[in-house]
This record gives sequence, C-alpha cells and structure tokens, in this order.
Amino acid sequence: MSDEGDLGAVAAKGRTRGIVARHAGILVALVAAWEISCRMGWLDPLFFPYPSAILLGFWRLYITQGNIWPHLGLTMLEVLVGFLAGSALGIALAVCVGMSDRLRRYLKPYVVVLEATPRIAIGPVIIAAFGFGWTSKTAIVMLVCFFAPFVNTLNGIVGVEPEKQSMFRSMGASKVQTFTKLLWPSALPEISAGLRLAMASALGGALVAEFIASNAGLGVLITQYTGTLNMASAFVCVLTLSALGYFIFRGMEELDRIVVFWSDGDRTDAMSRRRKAAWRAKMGTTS
Amino acid sequence: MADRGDRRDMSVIRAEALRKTFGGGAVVAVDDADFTVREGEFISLVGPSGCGKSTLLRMVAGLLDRSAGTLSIHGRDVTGPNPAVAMMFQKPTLLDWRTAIENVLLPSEIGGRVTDDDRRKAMGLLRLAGLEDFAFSFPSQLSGGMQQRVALARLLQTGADILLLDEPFGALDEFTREHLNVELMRIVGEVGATTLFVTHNIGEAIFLADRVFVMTPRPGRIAGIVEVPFERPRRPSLQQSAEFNALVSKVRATFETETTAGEDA
Amino acid sequence: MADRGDRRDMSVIRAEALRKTFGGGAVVAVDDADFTVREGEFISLVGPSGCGKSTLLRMVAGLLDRSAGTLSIHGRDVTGPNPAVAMMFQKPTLLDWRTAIENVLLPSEIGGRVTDDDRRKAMGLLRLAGLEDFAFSFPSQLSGGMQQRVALARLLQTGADILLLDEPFGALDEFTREHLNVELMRIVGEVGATTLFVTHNIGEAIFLADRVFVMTPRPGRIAGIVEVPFERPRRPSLQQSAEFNALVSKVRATFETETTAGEDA
Amino acid sequence: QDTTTINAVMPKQRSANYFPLIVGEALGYFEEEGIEVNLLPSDTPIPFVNFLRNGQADIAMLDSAEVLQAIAAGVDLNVIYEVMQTAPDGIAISGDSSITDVEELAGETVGLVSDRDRVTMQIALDARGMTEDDVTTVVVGEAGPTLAAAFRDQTVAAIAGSGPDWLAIQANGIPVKLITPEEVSNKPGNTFAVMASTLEEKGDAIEGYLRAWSKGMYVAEVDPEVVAQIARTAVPEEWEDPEFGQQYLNNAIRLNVSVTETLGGLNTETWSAIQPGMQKFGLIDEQVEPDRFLQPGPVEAANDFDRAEVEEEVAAWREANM
Amino acid sequence: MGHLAIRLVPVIKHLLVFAGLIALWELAAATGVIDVILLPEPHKIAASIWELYVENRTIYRHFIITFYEAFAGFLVGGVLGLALAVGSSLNDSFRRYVSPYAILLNVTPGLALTPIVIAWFGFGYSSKIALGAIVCFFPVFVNTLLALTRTDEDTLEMFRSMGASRAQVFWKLRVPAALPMIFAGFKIAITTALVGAVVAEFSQATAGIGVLMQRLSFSLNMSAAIAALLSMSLLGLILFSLIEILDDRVVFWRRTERMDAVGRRRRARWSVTDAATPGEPQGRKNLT
Ligand SMILES: Nc1ncnc2c1ncn2[C@@H]1O[C@H](COP(=O)(O)OP(=O)(O)OP(=O)(O)O)[C@@H](O)[C@H]1O
Ligand SMILES: Nc1ncnc2c1ncn2[C@@H]1O[C@H](COP(=O)(O)OP(=O)(O)OP(=O)(O)O)[C@@H](O)[C@H]1O
Ligand SMILES: [Mg+2]
Ligand SMILES: [Mg+2]
Repeated sequence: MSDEGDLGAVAAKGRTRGIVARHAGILVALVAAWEISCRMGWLDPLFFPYPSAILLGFWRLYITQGNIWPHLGLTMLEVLVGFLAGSALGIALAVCVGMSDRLRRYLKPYVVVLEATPRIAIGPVIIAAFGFGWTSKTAIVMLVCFFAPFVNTLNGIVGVEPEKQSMFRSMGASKVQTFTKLLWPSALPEISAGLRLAMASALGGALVAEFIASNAGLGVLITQYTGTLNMASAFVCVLTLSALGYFIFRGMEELDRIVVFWSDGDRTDAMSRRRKAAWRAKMGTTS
Repeated sequence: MADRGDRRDMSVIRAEALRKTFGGGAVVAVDDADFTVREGEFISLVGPSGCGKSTLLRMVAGLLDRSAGTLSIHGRDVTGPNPAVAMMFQKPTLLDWRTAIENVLLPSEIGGRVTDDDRRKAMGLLRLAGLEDFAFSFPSQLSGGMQQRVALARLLQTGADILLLDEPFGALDEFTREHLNVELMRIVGEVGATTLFVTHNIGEAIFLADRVFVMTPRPGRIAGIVEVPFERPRRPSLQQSAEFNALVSKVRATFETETTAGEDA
Repeated sequence: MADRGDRRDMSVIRAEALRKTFGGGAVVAVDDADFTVREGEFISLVGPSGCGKSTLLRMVAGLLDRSAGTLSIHGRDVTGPNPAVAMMFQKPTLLDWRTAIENVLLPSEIGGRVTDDDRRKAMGLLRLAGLEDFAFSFPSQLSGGMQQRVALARLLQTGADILLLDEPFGALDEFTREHLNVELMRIVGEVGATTLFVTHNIGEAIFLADRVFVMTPRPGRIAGIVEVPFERPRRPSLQQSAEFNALVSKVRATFETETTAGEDA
Repeated sequence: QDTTTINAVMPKQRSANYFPLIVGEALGYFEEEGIEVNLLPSDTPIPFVNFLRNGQADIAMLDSAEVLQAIAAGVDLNVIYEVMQTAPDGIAISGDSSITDVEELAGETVGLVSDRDRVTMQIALDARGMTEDDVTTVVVGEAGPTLAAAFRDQTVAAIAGSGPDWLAIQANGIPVKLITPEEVSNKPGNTFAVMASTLEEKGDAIEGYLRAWSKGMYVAEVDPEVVAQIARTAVPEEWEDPEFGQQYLNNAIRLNVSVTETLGGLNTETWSAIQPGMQKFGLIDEQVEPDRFLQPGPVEAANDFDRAEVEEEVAAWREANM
Repeated sequence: MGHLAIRLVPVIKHLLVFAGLIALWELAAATGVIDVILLPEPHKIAASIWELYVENRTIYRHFIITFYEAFAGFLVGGVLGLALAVGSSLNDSFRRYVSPYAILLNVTPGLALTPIVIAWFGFGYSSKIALGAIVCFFPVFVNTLLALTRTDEDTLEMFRSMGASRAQVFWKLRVPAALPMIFAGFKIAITTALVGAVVAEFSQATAGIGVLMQRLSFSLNMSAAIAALLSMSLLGLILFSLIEILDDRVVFWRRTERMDAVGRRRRARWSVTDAATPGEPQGRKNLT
C-alpha cells in the first residue's frame, strides 16, 4: 500500500499565508475561466453548469431549502459506520491471520482473488443478499473499507523485527502481551496508512450503495438531480462529497500524527514532556 | 565458603555435546559444544561471523531448541525461556513509542503489575547508566550509545542473574563502546551476575572476561578457552600493557589457525 | 627531490581559520581549523562522534560551503566539487541495479563517454580489490566487505589524486576491516594519492597514517597532530609492538584531556 | 389499530413520477387503509423479482418483459394492477429530427437507454421488416445529462426506451417525438406484481395499497393544482425550477392516469399480442396464457371507493393548505 | 520424484480446504441457510462457468473488451501520473499547485464523475478508458512522487561529489532508485483502472463484463451473473500478474535468479578488446 500521508505533508508544509492567497488566486482564475467558457458556449452547461449557478445552488441547498442536510447526515453515518465496522473487521482478521502462519497460508489465495475483484461489482449481489435496509449499505462500505486495513495490518504485524519478538519471548511474555505491547504498536503506522486509504474509498462505497438502492443520502440526491437535469444542484452534491473527502483525508493525516506521535520530532518532544509530568505527579505522591 | 555438595553446585550453565543443525541437518551451526560457566563468571565468546555464537546464546536463552546434547541452567534442563536468564541483542530493540524509563520498565510489566519499587529501581538503573536526564526521552531522541545503555538498563531490570549479551555494542563507535564496557563490567560486578558476552573484538573480549571461549567457523565448535588472569577492577589503560597484548596475540593465534585469513563472510 | 619553488608547492590542501556553523551560527561544527596536507600524505582524522569530522571532509570535497576562513586545494580556492577530489562514505552507496563493474564505471560515465580504457582500468581496479570474479555480480549479492571494496575501486576510478574517506569501514567487523585497511594502504601507496581518512578507531588511525589529526568535541577544533614515525610498508603485527601502543596511549591522552569521559553526542 | 408495512420495489425514489403515492400519503389514504409504504427504490439492473421471491418485498413495479421473463423462469407471479398505462416502451427521436418513421433508421445509430430496451427496438424494426443488423446500436445509459445530450445533439438517430425516461428531458424543454410503431405501443405499461402467496397472506393489505394508490391517482383528475402543491412539499428537489417542476408533473400525470374504465385495469389482449415478438427475439422461450398470471380481483377492490368523498377531501385540503 | 511430491503437498492441502469450503456452501444451500435464489449453489455456478466459457463462449468478447478498457485506462492514467509526478519532483511550486487537486480528484468518487466523462468521451470505449485513467492516476502519482523525492541522501551526495549534472542525477540515480516503489503504485493502479472501467460499464456501455453481468442478473440467471463476477476477479488477477511480471523483469535486482541472469548477460556483452573477459567464478564464494 502506498503511504499517501506524506504527500499531504508535502502540501501541508507550504501552508503559509502567501501560498494560500496564491492558491485562492488560481482557484478564482479557474472558476472564472469555467464561467466564461460556459457563457461563450465552449462548455456544455448540461455537463458543466455555470459556476454562478452552482454557487446559487450551494446557497439554496444549504440555506434556503436546507434539504441537503439530512442526506449529508445519512451518507456520513453510512460512511462512518461502514468504515468503522469494515476496518475493524479488516484489522481484527489481519491480527488473527498475522498471529497464525497456517491461517495466513490458507487464507491468502482467497484474499488475493477478492482483492482483484472490483468491489463495486459485488454491490448488487450484496444488496440482493442483505436486502434494502441499512445493513446492505453498511456492508458495501465495509467491503470497500476492508482491504486496505487488512493488508496493511498484516504487513505491519508480519514485518515486526524478529529480534524484538525474540526479546519478548526471552522475557517470557504471553501472546497477549506480545500483541498489545509489541505487535500492535509496531504495526500502528502502517495500520494508520491503511485506514487513510480505506477512508478515501469509503465515500465512493457509500455513494455506490445509494445509487443502487436507497431512499436517502447524497447518492440519492445526485440521481434525483441528474435525473431531472438539474445539474447545478447535482454539482453541489458532488462538490460536497469532494470537500468531505478532502477534509476526511486531512483529518486522518492529523490523526496519524497524533497516534503515531513518535515519527514526528515536535510531537515526540511534547509527549515526552507530558509523560514526565505524569511521572512526577505519580511518584511525587508515593515517595 | 562451606563445602555444600561438590563443585557442580558452582556451575550455573552446563552444556555437553550440545549441537544445533538447521535445514534438516544441512547446516550444522553448533557442533559438539562442551562447557560450563560458573556462578558470577564473565565469559566472552569470540569467533568469525556465522560460526554459531548467536545460535549458542539463543539455545541458552531457551529461544531455540537444541538438536542434540544436554544443556542445563542451575541444574535444570533448558526447555524454554527462563526468568533467571535475560538476553540483550546487537540492536537496542527499544520500543519507539515508549520513553526510556517505560522501556526499562517493560520486563516488570510483562512480569505482572508495575509497583513503585519497580519504578524506583528502573530510575536507579537509568541513573547508573548516566541517563537520568533522559528518562522521558523517546528512543528516536537518543543517540545510538544512549539507546544501548537503555537496553542495558532494561536487561538489568529483569532481575535475572544470568545475562546473555549478543554483540551489544557492535554498532557503536569505539569511544562509546569502551565507556560502556567499563560500565558493564562495573554494573555486572555489582549485581554479581553470570555473563555470556559475544563480541567480534578480541581486545574487548579479553578486557571484560574471566575466560574467553574461541569458536571455529562452520561447524561452530569451541576450539579453545583462554583464561584471563588480570585482577579486577580493571582500568582501560590495561589494554596498553604488554601482558594484555600478549593475550590478544594468543587468542588471535587460536583464531587464525582456524580461519582462512581475511575472507569475509 | 629538486627544490621547485618553496615548500608551499608541496602542500595540496591548505586550511586557515576554517570555520563552519549551522543553524545561523547556533551550532559551531568546525571552529578555527588550521592545517596543511602535503602531497601523497596519509592523514587520519580522529575525534568523538559529532565533533565535525564529516563536516570538515565535506568542506574539502566542496559539498559544503565554509562559513569563514580560507580553504584551497592545489593552491586554488575551493568553491564546489572538484574532479581532483573524490570522496567515499561510511555506507558503500552502491547502485543496486548496476553490477560491480558498472558501479565502478559510474565516475567515468558521469565524466563523459566511457572508453575501453575506462573499462580496462575499472576491471584492473576490481582485480586490485580482489573482486575480479565478482565483476558482474550485483551489490546485493556481495557481502558488506566486498561492497566496500567495490566502493573503493569506484573511488580510485575517479582518477582523483586527493581521496577523502569518511569512516569507510565503520560498519564492518574487525577482521574484514583490518584486511581492508592493509589493502587500502597498499593501493593508496601504489597510486600515490593524498588521503584524508576519518575513523573512530585510534589503532586503525595510527596504523594507516603519516600523521593523525585529533579533533575536540563541539566546537570541533584540531587539538593535536601526532606524527607516526613507522616505516612503510607496515605489517599488521606492528599493532602488537610497544611503540605502537605507546603512540595509541599518546593519541588517547590528547583525546581524554578534551573529552568528558564517555559522553556521546 | 396496527399498521401493516408494504415493501414496494420501484425503480426510483419518491418523485412526481409516482404522484399517486405521495398524494395518497399526504392525504392519508394509505393510513386509512392501515398501511405504511416502505419504498425500496433500486437501480434497474437489480432483479426485482428475486426480492419478491425471498420475501424482502411485497409488491414490485415491473415492466412487461420482466414479468414474462419471471413467469418463464417459473416464478409464481401475479400481475394485479397496471400502473402507468400510457408509459409503454417506445422509440423516441429529437424534436428537430427529420425522421418520421422507424423505416428511416436503416444504417443509422440507435441508442438504447439500457440493454433491456433492445427488445423494444427489435420489435419496432421487425414491424417494418428490418432486423437489428440494419442499424448500429449503442447503449447510452440512464444518466439524465448523457441521455439529454444524446437527444439534443442527435448523436444517435433515435433512442429506444420507456416513457419515464423522457420525462425530465421534455420538461427541460428539449423536444422529444415518438415514432413508435403500433405493434410496440400495444405493449402493456408498467405493472404492479406480487407473488401468488403474498396475495393469499396479505390480500387485504395489498388491496388497500392499490385502493390508496388509485385514490391518489384520481386526485390528479380532480385538481392537478393540489397534486402540484403536494409534490412541491414532498419532493422540493424537483421544484427548484418551478417551471420545470410543473412541466415534469404534467408529463407524469399524463403517463400515470389510467385510460381504462377502471383505474389500473388489466388488458389481456396486449399481454397476448406482445409475446410473439418477445419469443422471436429470444427474451422468452415460450408464450404463456395471460390468464395464468393476470389477477383482476385486486383491481376491482382498488376501484371500490367513493369518488365524491375524494373530491370533498381534496377541496377541504385545498382550503386548508393553499 | 519425491521432490515433486513434497512440492505438491501444500497444493493438495489448499485444494482440500477449497473443496471443504465448497462442500460447506453446498450444505448451507441444501439446508436453506443460504438463499439459493440470490446466491446459487456452487455446482450451478460451475455449470454456468462451463456454459459461458465452453458451450456458447459468449464471455470472451466481453472479457477482451473490459481487459482492453482497463489496460488502456491504466496506460493513460499511469503516464499522466508519472508525468505529473516527475514534474512535481523537479519543481517545488509545481508540486504545491498540483497536489491539492490531485488529492481532490482522488477523494471524489469516480462514479459521480461518470456522466461528465461520458459527455466528453462519448459512448464508446474511450469513456471507460478515461474513467479508468482518472481513478488510477493517483496511486501512480503519489508513489512516483514519494519515490523520486526520497532518494538516499548519502548516494545523492556521492553523485554531487562526482560533479554529476541534474540530468545525470535524475536518470542514473533517482529514476532507477524509484522504480520499485513506482511499480508498487502500478500494482494498485491496475486493479483500480479495472474498477473504473467496470463502473463506467455499469452506467453506460454496450459490451463488457459489467454489461454481461447486469444482463445476466436481470434475466434472473444469478449463477451466470456470479460466474461473470468471478470472471472479473480473473481479469483483475491477470492484469495484476502482468504488472508483477513486468516488475520482476524491470526491477530485477531484488531476486537472485534474475540478478544472476542479468549478470550473465552483461558479462557476455562486456566488450573490451584485449582485457580477457573473466570467466564464471570458480566455486561461488560463500556469501551471507
Ligand atoms: N534460522 C536459521 N535457519 C537456517 N540457518 C541458520 C538459522 N540461524 C542461523 N543459521 C545458520 O547458522 C550458522 C550460525 O549462525 P549464527 O547467527 O549463530 O552465527 P554468529 O556467530 O552469531 O554470526 P554473526 O557474528 O554474524 O552474528 C550460520 O551459518 C547461519 O547461516
Ligand atoms: N546539516 C546540518 N545542519 C545542522 N547541524 C549539522 C548539520 N550537519 C552536521 N551538523 C552538526 O555539526 C556537528 C558536527 O557533525 P559531523 O557530522 O561533522 O560530526 P562527525 O564528527 O562526522 O560525527 P560522527 O563521528 O558521528 O560522524 C554535529 O553537532 C551536528 O549535529
Ligand atoms: Mg550473531
Ligand atoms: Mg561523520
């Protein structure tokens, strides 16, 4: 799995005010070019509605009508639940598989086949199997979110230095202790990268599920709007999705920095100070 | 000392015709090793790369099953890891997400609940290792030498009376290494632990040890045992003495008759 | 030798009041270094970790701008990398996707077209390094020592007459290291290159060098220069001689007055 | 009293397209019957019939091909109501096109809204003595803008699909003309189908559902403005452009309101007439007697309501809400 | 022979486990635990596979079409990703302006983009290729960019000390050093491109495995639909293996056998007129 975090870090590094201004400038220029292209007839408003119309759409959907909120909420709920369940399952299974060589050997071919299958194609089959309720939608998001955490967790656990494992054995650590104190934290950076990948695809999974069968959600809103050729409003939904995805992506990066604090110098310093204070507080009272 | 039982009581580690093969007998890593280590003794183990030093140590630690022979610790057969034995590896193997003191406390945690006594002992060991100021630093904030000292403190925190060290300072520069050797000798002396110490460095081996075991390359046999007569405490300047150099030459000779000169593994 | 010009002609590297700071002057890595290196001379540079040895070397190689002072090579001011100077690093830094011989040919490629002469020279250097049979092996198929020998051949392929070596054998075990030292001495002697050699190992420093520069820890100054009087060619057994040990003690003394015992960077 | 939930599978979510449903819900007709409708909108490629079979759905809106295929596959399906009688499958062309008959499509590209509309095209071509090989076909997909662009730009000469497919396009002011040959227009429209067993177990509830639906449908005849007002609150998404919303609703009403005597009446003849064509193009293996699956009973029950009462209620609602 | 038998043992074990799972599935279907209407029994699926592949052979055309779409999508997206990553690696401000949009494109579900893509690229294969390219662009971009910017500092310094030009550093060091990671990106990208192609097929297509699957499931032929789904997995595996084989060839310096082969070839090509080409090393020295 690729580690997308660093790219964000690269982008984040240059987050000074001047650069933000320049980015905004570029964005405005792009939008203006789009508007002009539409007005000059170079872009087909059926596919690229006027940016001004999209802006109005934002105002309408979010403020005057406010009808996007329940859909947005539902989609986010599906994403969240599916993501949590799918990645939890992926991680849990990877942990089992990672602790047992035999299970790993026997499971591998199936994982490879499932991984090569476009998950979206399984969508209708899942709806067929799980019905129309929230379970099927959650199941689709789960399926989409399952693999990256699974593969990364497995890699993380299997990749723990054998010397460290020997050290734990020589201390007489139990399997549980080895797992909680060594394997899990060692795998955390990779798990976190896997979660980031999963989160990016969770949104797509929810959308597919809603396209296939649903009463509400951003996917439904999009079909409704495109079905009635109200493209400006449809774009509002798509852009909402993009923004959501972007912030989730960034949020996950931030989470990674907090959880895997030891890969970042400043955070390590801060954590070091915190632990010291905690020790002082504890040992000060007892001794 | 009272004559409780015979001399056997004094021997902490006993190996007889100890043998370890890998790959279904294809690779003989340790062949026919016979030795005893007495209580409180410091043994250095030298030999060319791949001769089976680590394998031997791992068998003593109970991390590896032997293929043949007998091996006992305190008179009991070795069947698995033993709380009386603690091992330290070439790499510090510290946990990146724990501060130095938390790393030192790891053996206590694994043994059960961590008491305040454990905490005080850990801090004391860090002080001994000259790292009191760095108790709350994370491994990535420490230099290689400091990390090794943390690992040493962790080793001692186990409370084991048999210490196995597998080239613990191999990755460090000579100055740090020399300093840590002196520290190690002092600490081990204080604790009175029995020690098996693997190294590539003949000078280091002699400087630290009561006896030096010299191993041959594949199949690893113990080709010679050299007694080191120097009094303790030893000072670094000992290494410039003529006697010391004579002993280095002697070990080197045992060695070179076995190894084809200058081939790297 | 004819008295062509004055003695200055003989000095290949000249540094005066050379200084390097990092972080806007916050860290003084090299302070006020004054030295000259004469043609064909072998200089060893020792000092504790972080004292500025690498910084000094990188300034000479033109990889790092100095903060103050003068630095010239063959009488010309150093402003950037110079084809007359070649550097070798602690890690072999070989390219994994090139065979040994192709790695050796890299400097020729970077200099322009590769001629048959270059190829012959490269193969000759590999032969000199005892690696003729491995010319078409890839780095991952070679042991650490072999890789370092390839890097050494590559260093010589540059045709530079000033060689800078930054702890080139630091990562190797003692036996391989000793062997490579002898090789290095022989090859450098044959080529007649001027050499600056950084090491942590005092014995090694003395064994190889005409003069040993001892550096102090932060800010890195050249605290002392020790002349090594031994005739060449030198044999490994030299290291067991009393004179040798006396010299080691002397360097160590220069050192220990400067270093607070055992503090690592 | 306790309410029964009816799970209904339909191709789309609540919309003016199904105004009888939203009107029936707004005016409390379903409630009166003790029914709650759980709409299960799903993408057409999903085989609705399977959900009837495994009990996840009680009633499904199916087109004639689906019904016949399911019957052929041995599913014990009953057709109980014809929902959109004037929404049969057909061949549409751009309003600006010079084509007037299917004959003229020879050598042209014909778009299919989905792969299943191939049969419609085949039957239409067959009616003019042509075969599929006389035209080039391309599936254009159900996505609104692509379909609309295909019409507007005439990237395809004609498009085979069904009535609801052009609703939005027409409402957006893109002219659409139909050149469907007689043979195809005689096809039955969209129907409500249930499993025979469901009809036995939940007969009352199903009848109640159909009755409420019929009353909703009848409201459009009484007062379309009330329907518009109800739709506006139920699906504001379709009314962001009020003009579009009204157009869209008008078209939907035209498609939905029954032309038979009874609302949702079943037509045995069209069910027989359509089958030879389907058999010819391999959609079904053999023809089936329509009596085997047409179940007229519920239609009667569905029409069993007092129209005057509905008219009064509509007037009252108008009074209160407009 | 005995050797072969030993190598066969794990295969047989795997087959046994597989057979056990199938039997379990059959059992679950027979006892009604699994709804056979939605998830048919394995033997029915096997029969459908036989029918699709051997009897009426309808699947091959669709298979090839989807293969073509996915592969072409991968090529286009891969080239785009490579080009933008190279540009970004060479120029910091280029990277700063490109990467937010790259992330944005990545997090926008491809499905939402299909109408636009179809509008631009039409009803033919090109719209499927385009969607494949859009969704597979990102993994290539990220991996290439990271790999090109994370070159080993020491090796970089060695090149500088030899006075290498920027172009030399790029071609002789950065690119080859980045290859393993670039290929890791390719491996993710190629299955992603398949997803893109299938998604586009679902929403609009005349032929392809996605279409076939829809058609089959619509005609209530669930066993054949699942056979089509499995064909998609097969397609994914084939595409993945193609990249893996290429990876093994190009990044040859990870496997001893490949290195030996390449080493021999280079030895054979070594052309220096008078320097005797050294022979094979006599009795390989022991390497650890
Ligand atoms: N798990 C294993 N499987 C197969 N062979 C092994 C294994 N562990 C060690 N060996 C082999 O056993 C021999 C001895 O290895 P060992 O690690 O004990 O050597 P060593 O003396 O510690 O070497 P070094 O100084 O390089 O650490 C080597 O030839 C090695 O290849
Ligand atoms: N790029 C840099 N930025 C800031 N400080 C630096 C940089 N490079 C080196 N230093 C500092 O300069 C000092 C000297 O570093 P240098 O690498 O020259 O030491 P050294 O003697 O080579 O050490 P070692 O033996 O560990 O290689 C150190 O304190 C180091 O932290
Ligand atoms: Mg070892
Ligand atoms: Mg250095």
